[in-house]
Amino acid sequence: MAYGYYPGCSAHGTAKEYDISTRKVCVKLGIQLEDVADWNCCGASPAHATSEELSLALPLRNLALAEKQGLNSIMTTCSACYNRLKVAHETVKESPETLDRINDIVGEPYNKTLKVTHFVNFLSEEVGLEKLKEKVVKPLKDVKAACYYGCLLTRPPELVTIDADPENPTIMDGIVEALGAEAPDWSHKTECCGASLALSRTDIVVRLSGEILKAARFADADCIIVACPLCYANLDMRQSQIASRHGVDYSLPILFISELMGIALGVNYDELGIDKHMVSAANMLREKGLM
Amino acid sequence: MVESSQNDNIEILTYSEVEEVGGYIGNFEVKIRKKARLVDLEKCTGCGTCYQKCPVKVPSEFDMEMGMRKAIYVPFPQAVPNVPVIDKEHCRMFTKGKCSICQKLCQADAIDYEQEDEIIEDKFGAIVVATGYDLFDASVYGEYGGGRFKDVISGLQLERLISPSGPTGGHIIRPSDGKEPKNVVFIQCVGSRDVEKGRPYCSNVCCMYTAKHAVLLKEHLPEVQTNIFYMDIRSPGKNYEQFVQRTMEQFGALYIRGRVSKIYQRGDKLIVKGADTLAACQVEVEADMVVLATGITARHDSKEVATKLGIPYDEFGFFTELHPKLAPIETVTSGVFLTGACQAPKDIPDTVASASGAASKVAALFSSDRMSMAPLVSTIDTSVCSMCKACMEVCPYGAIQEEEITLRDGTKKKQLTVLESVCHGCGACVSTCKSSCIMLRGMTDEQIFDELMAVAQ
Amino acid sequence: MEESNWEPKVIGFLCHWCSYAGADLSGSARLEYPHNIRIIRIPCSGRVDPMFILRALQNGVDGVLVSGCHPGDCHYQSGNFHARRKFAVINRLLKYVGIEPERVQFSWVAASEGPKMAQVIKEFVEGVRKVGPNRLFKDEKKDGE
Amino acid sequence: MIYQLNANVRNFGETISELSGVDISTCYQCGKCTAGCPVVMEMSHTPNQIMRLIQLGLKDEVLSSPTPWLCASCETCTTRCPKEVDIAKIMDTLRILALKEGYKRKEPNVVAFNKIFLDSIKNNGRLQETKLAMAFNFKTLQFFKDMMLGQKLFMKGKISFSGDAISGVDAVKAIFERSKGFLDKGER
Amino acid sequence: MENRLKEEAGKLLKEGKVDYIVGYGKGTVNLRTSPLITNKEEDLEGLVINPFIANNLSRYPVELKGRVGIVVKGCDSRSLTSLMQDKKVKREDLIIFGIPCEGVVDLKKLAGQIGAEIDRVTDAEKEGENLTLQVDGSKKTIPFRDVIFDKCYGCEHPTPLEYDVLLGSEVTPNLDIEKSLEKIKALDDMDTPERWDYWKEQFSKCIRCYGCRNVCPACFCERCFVDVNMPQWVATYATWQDNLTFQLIRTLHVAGRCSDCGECERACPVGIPLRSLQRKMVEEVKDLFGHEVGIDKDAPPVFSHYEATDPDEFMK
Amino acid sequence: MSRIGVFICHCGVNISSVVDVEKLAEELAHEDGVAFSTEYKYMCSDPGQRIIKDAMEEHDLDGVVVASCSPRLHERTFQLCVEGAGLNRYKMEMANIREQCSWVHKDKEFATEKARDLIKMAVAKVRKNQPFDQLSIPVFKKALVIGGGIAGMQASIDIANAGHKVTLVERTPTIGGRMAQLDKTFPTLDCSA
Amino acid sequence: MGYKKIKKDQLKTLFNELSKDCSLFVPSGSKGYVGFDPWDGNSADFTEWYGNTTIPPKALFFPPVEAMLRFRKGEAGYEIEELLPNGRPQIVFGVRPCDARALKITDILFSDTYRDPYYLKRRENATIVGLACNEPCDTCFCTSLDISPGESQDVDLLCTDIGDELLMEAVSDKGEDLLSKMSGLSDASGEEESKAKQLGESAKEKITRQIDTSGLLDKMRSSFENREYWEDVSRKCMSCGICTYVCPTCHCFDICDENNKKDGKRVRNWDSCKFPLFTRMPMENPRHEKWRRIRQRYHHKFEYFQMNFEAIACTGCGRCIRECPVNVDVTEIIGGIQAL
Repeated sequence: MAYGYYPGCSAHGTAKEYDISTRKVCVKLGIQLEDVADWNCCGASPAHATSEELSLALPLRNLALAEKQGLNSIMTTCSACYNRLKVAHETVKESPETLDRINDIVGEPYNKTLKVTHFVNFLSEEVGLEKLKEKVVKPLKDVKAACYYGCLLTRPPELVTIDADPENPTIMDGIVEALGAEAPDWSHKTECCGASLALSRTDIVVRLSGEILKAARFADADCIIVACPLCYANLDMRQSQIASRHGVDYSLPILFISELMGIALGVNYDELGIDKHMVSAANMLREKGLM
Repeated sequence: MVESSQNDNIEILTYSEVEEVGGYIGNFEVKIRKKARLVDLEKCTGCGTCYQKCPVKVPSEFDMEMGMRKAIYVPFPQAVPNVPVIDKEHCRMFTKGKCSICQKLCQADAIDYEQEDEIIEDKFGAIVVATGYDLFDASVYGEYGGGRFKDVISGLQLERLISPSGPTGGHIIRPSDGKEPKNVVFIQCVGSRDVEKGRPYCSNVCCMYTAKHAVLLKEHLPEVQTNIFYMDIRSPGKNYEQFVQRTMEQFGALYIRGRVSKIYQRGDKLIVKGADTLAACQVEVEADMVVLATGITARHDSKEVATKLGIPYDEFGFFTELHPKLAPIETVTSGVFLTGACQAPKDIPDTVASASGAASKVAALFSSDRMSMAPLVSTIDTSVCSMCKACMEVCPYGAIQEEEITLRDGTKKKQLTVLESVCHGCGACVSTCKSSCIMLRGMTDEQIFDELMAVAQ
Repeated sequence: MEESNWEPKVIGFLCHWCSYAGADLSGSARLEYPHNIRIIRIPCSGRVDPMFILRALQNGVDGVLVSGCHPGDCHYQSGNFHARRKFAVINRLLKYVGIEPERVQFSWVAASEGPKMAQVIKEFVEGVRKVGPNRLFKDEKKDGE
Repeated sequence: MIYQLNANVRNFGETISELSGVDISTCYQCGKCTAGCPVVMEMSHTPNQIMRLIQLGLKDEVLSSPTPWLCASCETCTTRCPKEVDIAKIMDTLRILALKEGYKRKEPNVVAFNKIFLDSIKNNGRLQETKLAMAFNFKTLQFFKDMMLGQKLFMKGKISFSGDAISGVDAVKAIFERSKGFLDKGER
Repeated sequence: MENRLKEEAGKLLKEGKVDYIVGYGKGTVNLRTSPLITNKEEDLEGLVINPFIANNLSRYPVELKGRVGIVVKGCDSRSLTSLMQDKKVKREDLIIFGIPCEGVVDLKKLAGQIGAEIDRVTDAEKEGENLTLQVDGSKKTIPFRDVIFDKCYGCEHPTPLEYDVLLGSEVTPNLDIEKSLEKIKALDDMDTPERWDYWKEQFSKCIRCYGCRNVCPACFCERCFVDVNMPQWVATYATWQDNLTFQLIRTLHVAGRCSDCGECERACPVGIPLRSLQRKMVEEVKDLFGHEVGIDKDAPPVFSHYEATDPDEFMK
Repeated sequence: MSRIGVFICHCGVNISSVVDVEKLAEELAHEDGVAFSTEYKYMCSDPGQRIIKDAMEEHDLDGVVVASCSPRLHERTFQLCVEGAGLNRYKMEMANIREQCSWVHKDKEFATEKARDLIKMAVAKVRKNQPFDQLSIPVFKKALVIGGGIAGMQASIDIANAGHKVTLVERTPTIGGRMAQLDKTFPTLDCSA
Repeated sequence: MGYKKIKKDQLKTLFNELSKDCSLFVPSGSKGYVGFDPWDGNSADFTEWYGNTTIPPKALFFPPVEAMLRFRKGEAGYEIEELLPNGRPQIVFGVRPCDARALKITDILFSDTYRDPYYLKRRENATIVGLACNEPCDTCFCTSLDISPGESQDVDLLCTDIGDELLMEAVSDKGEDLLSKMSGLSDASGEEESKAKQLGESAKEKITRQIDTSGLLDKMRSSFENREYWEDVSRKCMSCGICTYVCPTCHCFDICDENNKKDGKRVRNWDSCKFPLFTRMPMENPRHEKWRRIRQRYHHKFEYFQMNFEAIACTGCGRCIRECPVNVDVTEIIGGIQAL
């Protein structure tokens, strides 16, 4: 049976490779993805900073569409999209009045039947670490991959968290370890990169992202694994700005979890879109004998 | 401790648990399970050979797992009674089926692996509940490492480090590398005043024990800097406030008003991210050790104890007194009294005071041979009873009994009767009797009906 | 009473050891709840005879609340367990004969649960208000003729 | 600074509580929100100060503070608050209220970004990152911002100038029309 | 069967093993049978067993002093067991003759089928799946299952569970639960006020003859709560309000004791569908506590004990 | 016909600020079976109890209803009060018009109406109250102390010193409890043993 | 005035007319049992199916529950309001001869030294229209008690079903009066008259159940002390009140006051000698044992009533036999006494 897939806006732009590699990996795992037809933007942070109703209505339209399409789950790779979809789903599940109100705004009824998941907990729950291990053809030996979760995958914990301990999530670490890599315990797993201020207050983002890179370097990581286009955008695309502002060039490759998986599962390097990154991972991969 | 062990009127049953409580004030019938110690209390001389030679090491509960004990052990050197106990869970005789080193070495022949639990039945006139408290388990604070950082310890763990009889012999060192800490952070209200963690109440003792820790730490390590994150300093006891002030003035503790949001490890240091709300800024401390002032919570098994004793408890599991102001020691079950932190977080002076209070309640109860009791019990109208005995079956006290009477014409008749002193007046029998032939004095059907009719119309 | 200014009249049978104390606690904490309830103190929820409930309804009371100690916490060890059996059956029977389920409510409220007591009363009175005045046992015609 | 408290001191707090559904009086000023906030050093008022100012009913002070606009919505504060106060939600509420009441923007870029972002969704159904960045730079008169980055992205094939619109644009537009709170009176 | 019963019963009386025999005799009205309670051997000739033995005799041993030999059908035997649980009769005081029962003819249903002819039936017998009747000298057959009591369709234990002598061989249940619960289902499907109006109307008919209570084997109280006057729970006279209250409380009292023998409804002279109340409670008690009436004579009555895991979801 | 006295307490202003006690006292005097009815600032005080006792004598009351706080608080007080005036203690009932009325309701009219009902209920009940003698039961003079921490030890010592037998039950192998784990105790920094 | 007749399909019109100025009761089975119910404007087909009612017509004059008076506590003691029947004329249509006789019997009782205003007021205002029995039930034994299923002097007007028509004969002045008010009647022929007589005769013959009343008074007296007999016949009785409540002559009642301090009412309701609490005294019940209660009922009907009022309080309607759940049969019991 097909799983509903919501790519999100960034998958069509700055995080194209996330989308590409996700689809490849799913093919490898024998998972059929079905895109939610005619999906719209989840509204991200500007929506809830502007109107509560808007921030619920935009994601709810997607959920309603998916439901209409006959899907019973919806999976997304973007943490921000996941956060918005999940919050909207949980909010209307709690309050029938809100559901009625937002349904009126959306114009498509949502019946609360969907299971909303993020790629990461989709992997660990629906696929399972054991199955993942079986599928590994190229174990990522000697790779120290620091898993970065960011805010939106873990907060607010009562609504969205994908892990039992929102302060020290390990779900991605488990996946990374299943691939054969080492996932070090490090301090900035859930620290904020400032995503929502990416364009408006780039200075803040550069500072916060710099601290994350610093912590990862401190943990001796070879790369940082992300599961969100926004985290990626800040950590990868702004690395040169960070270097000039902080005076330290970390040159730390930032990889999407799907890309790392792709490598381990034997997807051709070129098909994963890793070369689209600002900070090249080629050296690191070559060093570890993965390329 | 010693005083209570030497008093002739006191019988101490250690390693024992109350199994069942029956009866009522003045006449409780209690079953006590005396767990198998596997060491004969009478024979043991307390020489200590057994635990010196025992090959199994287990983290010591008494030392808050900061040190080790053996599978046969005395929790601490001054224990009363000073007789070891065998921990079946870890002892090789029980895990592997062989060893018996202690038995072989024991001169007094006190080791008995066959010993079994013993049930003691006894009668008591009053019960004092002094079951104490548990410390809040700080591992639910993921932001403080959730127990992952070795150098983030609880207050009681620090107590063991400071104690001369503790695992380090009173030498204060970091658990991770054994180095002396230079910069120590204390965080208060861990598991107290925290709605999110389900503990909205104040634990009463942490402000003061943290101040004490700061003082003791400074006394042991004159170079140390203590930083205390607090929300409010609660020091309403006698001489308490002066003590806190001395902690700041003479012992150089830095009090920072604000909570800590996150602790993370960087190298061998702990980075503590807190706030100083007075300065309206974030504070970052590079600490060697963090001490969490964990709060007091009800014992994990307090609800079972409460059920055994028939006393209520609050939403946190603390036992509820009869009235918060006017009867703070009594419970709804007459003859059962509360003392200490099983009732609410209490410090030592409060605990001692409440213990003496409970004792005086008991002494007052014992001052005469008989006591009067409310007569509001059930009575049976035997002339209309159909002897289905449903009332007997629902009575939790066995207060309804069958008796045989001789009628005037000499014939015998069986009928039911209520034992007045055994009946508690719950009325379960009354509502069970389909033909309304049982009446509860003071709360008859008619009275309740009249009350109802007084409003219905 | 006029329909327009009708106020529900509900009776609460509250166990002395828990719910009654809980209601006292609501009082000490000044937690407001609807004035419509009249509380009758009983020693234990096990004391409640189904007759009380039916007679109350028959005499025009709009709702009956019965509240005792949480299962396992009965001051008399097992009264509330016995009561619960009875209540379960009463509940089903009343529903079956067509008495609005909102009119009869059973609850567990401990002595420490002042806020819960207030909340239970509030929700209960609201429920009764929603179903309206108790006309169940009202006669269209006067009896006799 | 001196503030004067009058009998209406609680009005503002009650308004905020009502709008956000978060009880403002719950905050007991422990400062844990401030302690964990990633952007607190940019803020003129720390989060706990904002809470305090709301409690004190200092509406102007709060609504003209840049703090809500600097909030990154990372929800660290909400997650760790021992009193379960949803501070992030309050920040949202403050932003909406400030917009509605036309308070002077202390962080105009943030406001502009949000507006352009939402306009993009409103008109296309999805976000077009490139157009967003360009429109934003244009609006905020930072024509050369991230120019180098843009070039690189273009090279990597991540920038496209063609539209990515959906067929249900009208439905999305209708959502915008019907949603409450989407008011911007302009600056006061 | 009849002969064996007469023989065994005669032996019991003769040997003094019982003081009374309680069985069925021929009634004085066409087709009906009537309880035959006797301590005289010569009366035993009158004992009959046929498809018209409607009465539940289990109530009699409660009143009779001494040891009793009693004839019971499946449902009656469960009433009897329930009375043992309630300590109203002792097993050792009883010699139980069990009748494996394929159903009892409801004379009202039969009258509905053949009308006034019922008065002229001279002989009736169950032959296979049919009831064969002799009316005015001619033979008439009616499907047996069309004229038996509603309760019989739902009878899970047609063979008595507790007996000393089984008259005949065990009968396997022939269940048609749906048919048995037809009326209850119809009531369940009504909305709340409709149901109330229904019962209100039914109980306006009640004349408070207490037929339902007095024939009920589960109603064994020395004094019924209606006769209590401090407080006066229920008015002694018949208004529909008090009639309904009376019956509701009676229903609660017999809940967990009622074996769905249907005697209350059969006795009611004004045709109140009492079984729709009682049988409903049989279902509810089973659903709530997994309790089936009259299965285990050593088990405590359902309301004299409890389980910690009893249903709790209806409690707030 | 019973002769019941109704005594309504203001409890300072705890009750009287919400419930119109004067009106109630006036109205309830006309209630069936009520022979006397009055209100007073603090019924539980000495003068308050005096009012009850005097009224009992003057009006030959055979039942007393005190409308004040929760019976969980003062039932015994008033039981002893009426007993002191020669009436069996079980001929007294309380109407809880503070905890369950004035403290939880704001609307004066409704609260007064409710208080009236509560008092009427108590009057209805007390009419059927019967006098009972107290039961007398023996007391077994031995105490059980559960828990061997500081609280349990202190209680045991105090009871033992009063001359009674005590059994102290401790779950762990040693007495001492938490306190034995402490090094020194504030504010005196004594050792804890 | 002679015999009149009416087509059965005209009955509905007739009933509609009659019910304009008075309360008309006819047999009806709409409630699940047969009783005299107010004319509902619809079903006049009772002649086709109706043997006899379950609840006898006594319920119309002596209702199961009747509020006698209401009292209220006023300034000067209790104010009393008597609740007498409203006096509206009643017609009861379709009363069988046995029940008509039963009313005569209860008339004796209620108009003895104490004249019961409630009963009598209703009786005075009522016209009884009888209906002869063509098809008696197998429980009937009226012929043993001097009642004939085909004729009656106890009604005001007697109808006989002669096929498509009802034959009517006025028996009393009231009946005469009523007959004169009826429209749609036509004169009956002599043939029809004799057909009616013939039907009556054949009905009489159909009744086989009987009791022997000859010398019964003495037999009853002598059976009083025969405990064994009464114990034997009472053993299966369940002590319910069905036989007494469906009996057309049983007339025992209980009076109770229902009050709630300020006001209330006095209510009279049916009672039954079968109930253990019947006429219970403060300390003791005169008839605690079942056999004493059974004995009471039959002695009352066949002995005491006869002694006091020279009539047997039984009309052979057979209701008690038909409705008894355990088939206690009065003819069997009386037969047993005769055989003692």
